[in-house]
Amino acid sequence: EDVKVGVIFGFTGPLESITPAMADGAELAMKEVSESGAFLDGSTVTPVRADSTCVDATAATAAAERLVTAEGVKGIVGADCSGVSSAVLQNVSRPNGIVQISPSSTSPGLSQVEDDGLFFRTAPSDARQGEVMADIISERGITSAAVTYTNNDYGLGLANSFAEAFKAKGGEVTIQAAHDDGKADYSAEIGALSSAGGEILVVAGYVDQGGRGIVQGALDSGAFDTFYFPDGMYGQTLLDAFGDDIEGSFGDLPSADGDNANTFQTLAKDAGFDGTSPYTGESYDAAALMLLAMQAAGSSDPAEYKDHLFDVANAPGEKILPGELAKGLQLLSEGQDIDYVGATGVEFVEPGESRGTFREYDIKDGAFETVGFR
Amino acid sequence: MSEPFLIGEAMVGGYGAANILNGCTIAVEKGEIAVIVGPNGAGKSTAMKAVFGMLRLRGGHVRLDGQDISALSPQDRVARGMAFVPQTHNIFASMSVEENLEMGAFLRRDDIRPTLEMVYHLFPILRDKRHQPAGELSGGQRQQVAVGRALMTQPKVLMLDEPTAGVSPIVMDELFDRIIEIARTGISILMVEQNARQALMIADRGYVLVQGANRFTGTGAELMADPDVRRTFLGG
Amino acid sequence: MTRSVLLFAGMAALFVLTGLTQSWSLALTVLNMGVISAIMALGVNMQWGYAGLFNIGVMGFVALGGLGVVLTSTAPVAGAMAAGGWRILLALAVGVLIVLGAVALWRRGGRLRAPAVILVLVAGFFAFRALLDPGVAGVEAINPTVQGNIGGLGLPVLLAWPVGGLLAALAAWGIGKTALGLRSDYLAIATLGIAEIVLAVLRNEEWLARGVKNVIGLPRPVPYEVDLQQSARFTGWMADLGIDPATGASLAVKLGYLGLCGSVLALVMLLAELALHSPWGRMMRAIRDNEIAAGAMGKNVKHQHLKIFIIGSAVIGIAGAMMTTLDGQLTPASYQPLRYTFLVWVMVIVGGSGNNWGAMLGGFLIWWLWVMVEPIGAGVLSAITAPMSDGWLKSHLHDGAAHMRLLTMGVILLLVLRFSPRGLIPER
Amino acid sequence: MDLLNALVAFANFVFVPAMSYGAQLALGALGVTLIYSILRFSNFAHGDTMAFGTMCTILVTWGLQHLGISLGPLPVALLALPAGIALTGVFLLATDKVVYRFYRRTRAAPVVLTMVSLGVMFVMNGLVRFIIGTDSIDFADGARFVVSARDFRTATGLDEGLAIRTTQAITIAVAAVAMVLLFWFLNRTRTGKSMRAFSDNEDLALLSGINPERVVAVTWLIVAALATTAGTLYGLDKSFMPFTYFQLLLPIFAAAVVGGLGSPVGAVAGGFVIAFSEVGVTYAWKKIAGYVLPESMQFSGLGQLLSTDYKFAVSFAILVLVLLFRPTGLFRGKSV
Amino acid sequence: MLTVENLHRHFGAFRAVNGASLTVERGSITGLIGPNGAGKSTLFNVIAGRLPPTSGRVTMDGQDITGLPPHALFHRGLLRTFQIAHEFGSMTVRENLMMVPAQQAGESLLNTWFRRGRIRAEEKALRRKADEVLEFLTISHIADEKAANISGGQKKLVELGRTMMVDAKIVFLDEVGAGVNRTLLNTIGDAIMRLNRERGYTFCVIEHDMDFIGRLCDPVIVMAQGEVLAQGRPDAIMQDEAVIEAYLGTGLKNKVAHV
Ligand SMILES: Nc1ncnc2c1ncn2[C@@H]1O[C@H](COP(=O)(O)OP(=O)(O)OP(=O)(O)O)[C@@H](O)[C@H]1O
Ligand SMILES: Nc1ncnc2c1ncn2[C@@H]1O[C@H](COP(=O)(O)OP(=O)(O)OP(=O)(O)O)[C@@H](O)[C@H]1O
Ligand SMILES: [Mg+2]
Ligand SMILES: [Mg+2]
Repeated sequence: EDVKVGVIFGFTGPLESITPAMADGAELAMKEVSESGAFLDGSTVTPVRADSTCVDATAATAAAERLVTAEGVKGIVGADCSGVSSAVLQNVSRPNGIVQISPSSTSPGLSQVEDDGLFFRTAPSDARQGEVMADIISERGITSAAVTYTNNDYGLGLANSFAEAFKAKGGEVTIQAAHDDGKADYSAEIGALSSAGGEILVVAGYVDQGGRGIVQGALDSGAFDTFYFPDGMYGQTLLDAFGDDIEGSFGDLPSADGDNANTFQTLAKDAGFDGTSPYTGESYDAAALMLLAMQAAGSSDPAEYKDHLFDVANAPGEKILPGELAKGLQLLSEGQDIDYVGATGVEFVEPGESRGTFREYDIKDGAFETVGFR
Repeated sequence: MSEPFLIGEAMVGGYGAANILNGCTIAVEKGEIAVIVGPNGAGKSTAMKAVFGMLRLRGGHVRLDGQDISALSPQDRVARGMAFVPQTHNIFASMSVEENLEMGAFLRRDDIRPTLEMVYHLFPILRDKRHQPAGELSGGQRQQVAVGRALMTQPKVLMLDEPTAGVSPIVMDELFDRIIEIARTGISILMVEQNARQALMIADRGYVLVQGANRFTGTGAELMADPDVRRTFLGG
Repeated sequence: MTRSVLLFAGMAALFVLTGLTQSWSLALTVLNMGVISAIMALGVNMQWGYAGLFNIGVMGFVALGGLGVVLTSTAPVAGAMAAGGWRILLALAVGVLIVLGAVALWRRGGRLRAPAVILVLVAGFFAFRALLDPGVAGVEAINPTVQGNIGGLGLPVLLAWPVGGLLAALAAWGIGKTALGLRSDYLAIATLGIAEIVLAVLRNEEWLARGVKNVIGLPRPVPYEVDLQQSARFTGWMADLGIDPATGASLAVKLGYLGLCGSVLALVMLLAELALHSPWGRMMRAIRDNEIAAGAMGKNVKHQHLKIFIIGSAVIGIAGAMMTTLDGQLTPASYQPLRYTFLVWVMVIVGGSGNNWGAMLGGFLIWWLWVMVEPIGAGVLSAITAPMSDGWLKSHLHDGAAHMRLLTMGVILLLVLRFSPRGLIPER
Repeated sequence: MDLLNALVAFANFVFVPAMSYGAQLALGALGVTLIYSILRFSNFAHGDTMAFGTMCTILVTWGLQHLGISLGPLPVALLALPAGIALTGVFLLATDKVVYRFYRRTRAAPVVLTMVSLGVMFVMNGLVRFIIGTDSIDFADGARFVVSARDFRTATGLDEGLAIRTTQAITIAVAAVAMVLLFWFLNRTRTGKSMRAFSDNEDLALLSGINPERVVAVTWLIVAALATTAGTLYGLDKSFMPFTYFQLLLPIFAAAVVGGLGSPVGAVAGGFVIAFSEVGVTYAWKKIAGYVLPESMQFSGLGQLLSTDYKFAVSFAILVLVLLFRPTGLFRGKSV
Repeated sequence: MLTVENLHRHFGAFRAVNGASLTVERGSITGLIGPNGAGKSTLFNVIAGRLPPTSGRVTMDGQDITGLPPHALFHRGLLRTFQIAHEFGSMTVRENLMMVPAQQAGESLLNTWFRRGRIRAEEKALRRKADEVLEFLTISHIADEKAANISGGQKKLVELGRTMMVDAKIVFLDEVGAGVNRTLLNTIGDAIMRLNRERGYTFCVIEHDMDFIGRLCDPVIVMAQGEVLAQGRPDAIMQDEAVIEAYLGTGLKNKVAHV
């Protein structure tokens, strides 16, 4: 059998510069599974890409509809932006009973949506990350921070939950200024941020998008020199772009304990893409989990395997690290239990989203240096 | 009889499927003035456009100085020494009066100042308004700009489509005077006129065009003398 | 005439082909949105094709239509009015009064009017904010992950369609009153600007419709597929017809939408055609051709412009509400000028501006293309690369496959415009 | 001292950024305005033309950097610029031949040409991404700053720093020169006047012996130069990402329109209007108030009229206001 | 019937109309002549509401109509033609005429949806009327031609034809004659006289054709440099030294005689 899995990301549109790596991440897992030969009696997996455009819900719906009804995919990895994710879920996945795992839709609102148990996400909801950020920052003795966030549900959600948690710990958020991605100029935001002041600048944005413009402007004008970078800002590009200038800044990202992230990055490098680009690990995990669940159910029918996602993602069972999918498949076919850890340390909590383990890092000598896990 | 300097011979053509010109012939000798008259919509302007190459002919030829120029583009005809003032849209509305005149001399490489002076002398009002956008001028003033632009070309053949429409009598007199003078320097003038009686008075040759075909042809005086022509085409 | 019939037949064939080669579900999905696009195109055609008004703020009206759905059909948020809703309404009313006052002051003239107006506006702005901000804070504090807005009226969602049209019409009235004196591209950029302002409000005022946090799970005018699949009666029918119940449910829902949207399209089309082919249409064309002469011939150009601008915008607003209903959610981030303004314009121009049938055909065709260029483009690309030997170029091209979508769109658009520069079904 | 600090803060966060952003917009708007005035349509492909030009320049820059060439404090991309312009020029001329000329011949309405340019935009959009990808690309080298904030602080002993980037300085200078040149070219030179004549009345231009194909070709070449320069300078200052260039289109158009379409001076003025309104109106005055106001008058908030969320909306609102009082833009543009 | 008092219209520093005062008597055919750029068309434009005056007053039947918009003046019975033809290019010549009458039932949207019958009847009458006018102007054969595609002179005729579609009180004709065949112009002149005599139209006519003016108009007003230079009976005006110098010139005929 050849199992088709849909990969629906915004290959054109505002996120077009990070989605190719995400898709590569998801497809890496599929390739690994296909090549293992252990998947569903030697079945193979074929990815089918479709363009969510990130913003156009209607076009995304049509694209997903095509994947499901014309291409006959058994599951969907995606979509990327929360808006299109929920449109695809409501208009395509639910009506057709297809499992959908999003690697990057972090909007807290999605936790409450009706999904008939079909919708999962390997990215933690923003609510939790905000608390982690507040912890990290206040533990370093910082009491005032300016926040800028990308003006979408991810950025806003993160900024809000951080601000709330930070205030609860006695910190002061001097300003919360949104920035739009893909805009030509961020001087206005930088002016406002600098005027408001603060010991650090928290940049809840995307490294290839507005977030980068903001950091650039803040550095150039001398407004800030220490930054906090949550997951969307993590990536090799950040170091490449700013090098020494962001020495001493720090941040966090969802990641498993140990060296799993590094393992994944090596895998990615071998496959020819950048594993540090935002949400690539999550995408890998999303695809891997979907396929492992199929294996556990012994079927690629969504109605059957949707109930196995929790089993494969959570303890008890043998821990499965990135690159060990063959082992996982093998164990499952032997009827054993596994606990998929993957690139980001996925652990599902109700209603089907990653609880989130976060790695705290420093930027030191032009490299990311892990401080600890939370 | 030797062939006229410029001739549009047995021209057939139109804008859409239907023909507007049905085999009319128009010619002018060197240094002569030829005037075309006729009712509205007879095809006078169309004939002028055809001679100037702004309309594809379905039949007939245009010859200049013995050479067939039917295939040339309007631009190339300008280079051959033809100049044309269309009936409508005959100025560059957003450009100043002086720039309009300069554009008339676009292909010339010599000193254009004397010609410019000549035009200003002919139409004094234009000197006063030379830095004003031509689109802001009064109807008659625009007409003067249009004729001035054509004069700037220093053409061998000057084609004018109703140059005096909207022009006040005093300027019209001046204009006709000047046209006679120009013709005397050896330039051929081909014009359409509704102020037909004045125009025919100075014309060496007159054409009455009706429905795209020649109805009457003769010297200006002959046409003026023909009571039929006078009554039906010249307003009595 | 035969040409238009042929073109519409061709269009229908495209959809049937989609159904046969891809899936009927997809064909219907595309068709439904095609119907809505056609209505949008008709709205723009009224403004541009009839009256020559260059409105490129289409996106704003579409979004307002969507807002109408949220405000009409979502369930009321408990306690929102008490927590600050009334205060917000009061602030808005005060805001309107301040603006009206400033306008009145300006009209009265006098040498000091400019500073006076500025003073009133600045002072008014602070008063407005002082009133508004606490209200907003109160409302936004209510269960922010899923609510945090003032909520809707909980009315049937079909009612939201005219409401969406009404909101758009109101906005159009305001815009028309101020900006319709502008000509061509200046009007265009002004409407574009106003659309951006509408969007900015929609994205940033969370109390209104949750801003970028999106409103999802809007009520539907048709049953849910899941419910149909569980209904014994429905599965029975499907069994009789020999259709898989999941597919059947999905088709049934889409046909339901098609019925609703199709009726709206038919009604709009009927009214538009009746109006266009009557002295009213003649008057509009006269105004479009030459405003000055039309004025001198006794037509009140300003008034007619305002009227058609409002009507066209209302039609766009209705379509916007329909689209939001079809999507089942309001996501302000999705309102991008390229998609909701320029694409609709492409529909009108490609179809044939000034001609209702043309605009409608353009709506169907361009939307179909917009969705289908992705597989077409990918297909073209693999056809191109198939004979290539493996290597750098081939893999490079493959990586770019996603961009074939826009590239194909561009090429097809250019081809269509090349062979019918005045539109597929031009104005007669 | 405090007053100086306030001034420097204002310069650093409002004046200098707005000036350079304004100049960036102005350069783009000059291209838009030129096409509008000569070829009489709004060219939606301009943002992508800028992206295309920048891409060409980047490719050449990479080549030069590979060869180890450097320009000292100036970015190498400036050296690659002429080549980029040439490539873009060739591409635009080809586009004109294949696409636009047909519509010119058939006298299509401006709006049809605008839609055609949308088609061209899609194509260029795809091409650029095919060739160079979607990632953000940094190709600036040389000295980043003329004056950096830190140096300024140490040199003056003020609390506030003032940063002026090399690219900002270059952009402002280039925009000014380009405006003057273009104005001079259109209004004083024979070719320039013939271009205006052509745009005014094509038939009559023909009758004056003006070669329309030449006029069009020259227009596209100038547009190529303007777009490539604008795109490259912008890319040097920020970074090159195709999507952003598409997004630049709206503010660029806004600038060209408030200034008055068809007017080079207007394009530049429009660029500054948009830039200053974006940066200025949402500025938080708290810091400056902290320097100049006495303790008792300090305000608790940020001193911000509107949050930065509204910066785009504000700049458009100002644009609409300007148009209400000046219906064809600040410098009386034209309308087709 | 219509009086203009001390009217000014300036363009920047230039005074196109510079304190003109004049009266158009009810039932007259008043001629307005003057050199190019005298301000005649500008005066018309101010009267007809196209341009706001810089200062001054226009009254019609004793009511102040200064600065009223053109469509309002149309409804008061003031019609005008344009010196440079303003046709509705994408409409047929017949439609150009049919659109003119005001208060057409079919111009209300609701009527177009619910009262098709009434519209049809009205249209029929309008069509007949338009065809009559076209017949009169000798351009019936181009009734179905797009107005953009007709000859310059024909456009002028359409321009005139529009004023014949309704019962006007006062009609301002700005050089209807320019570009119109002289034989036809004579017919038009007759028509103007007939409308004037039989239907009581008042006319104010700008024209450079002195034959036409002489035959038709009484009185004749001469403008120069934005002011009224002279006023009187046509024959008197044509003898007036100032007018000859500013406007008429010594005449072509004398000169040609010398050639
Ligand atoms: N928009 C404008 N801006 C500047 N000057 C103008 C404008 N319109 C007209 N003028 C000037 O006003 C003067 C009067 O123009 P007007 O059109 O009224 O003349 P006229 O008497 O109708 O002449 P003609 O007999 O040539 O039609 C002219 O000198 C003209 O240049
Ligand atoms: N652009 C065009 N497209 C189609 N038909 C046209 C076009 N221009 C003119 N015609 C038609 O061609 C015929 C002749 O027009 P033309 O302009 O040659 O007349 P004319 O003799 O110059 O008349 P006038 O004295 O009124 O200027 C007219 O019946 C007119 O309707
Ligand atoms: Mg003619
Ligand atoms: Mg006049």
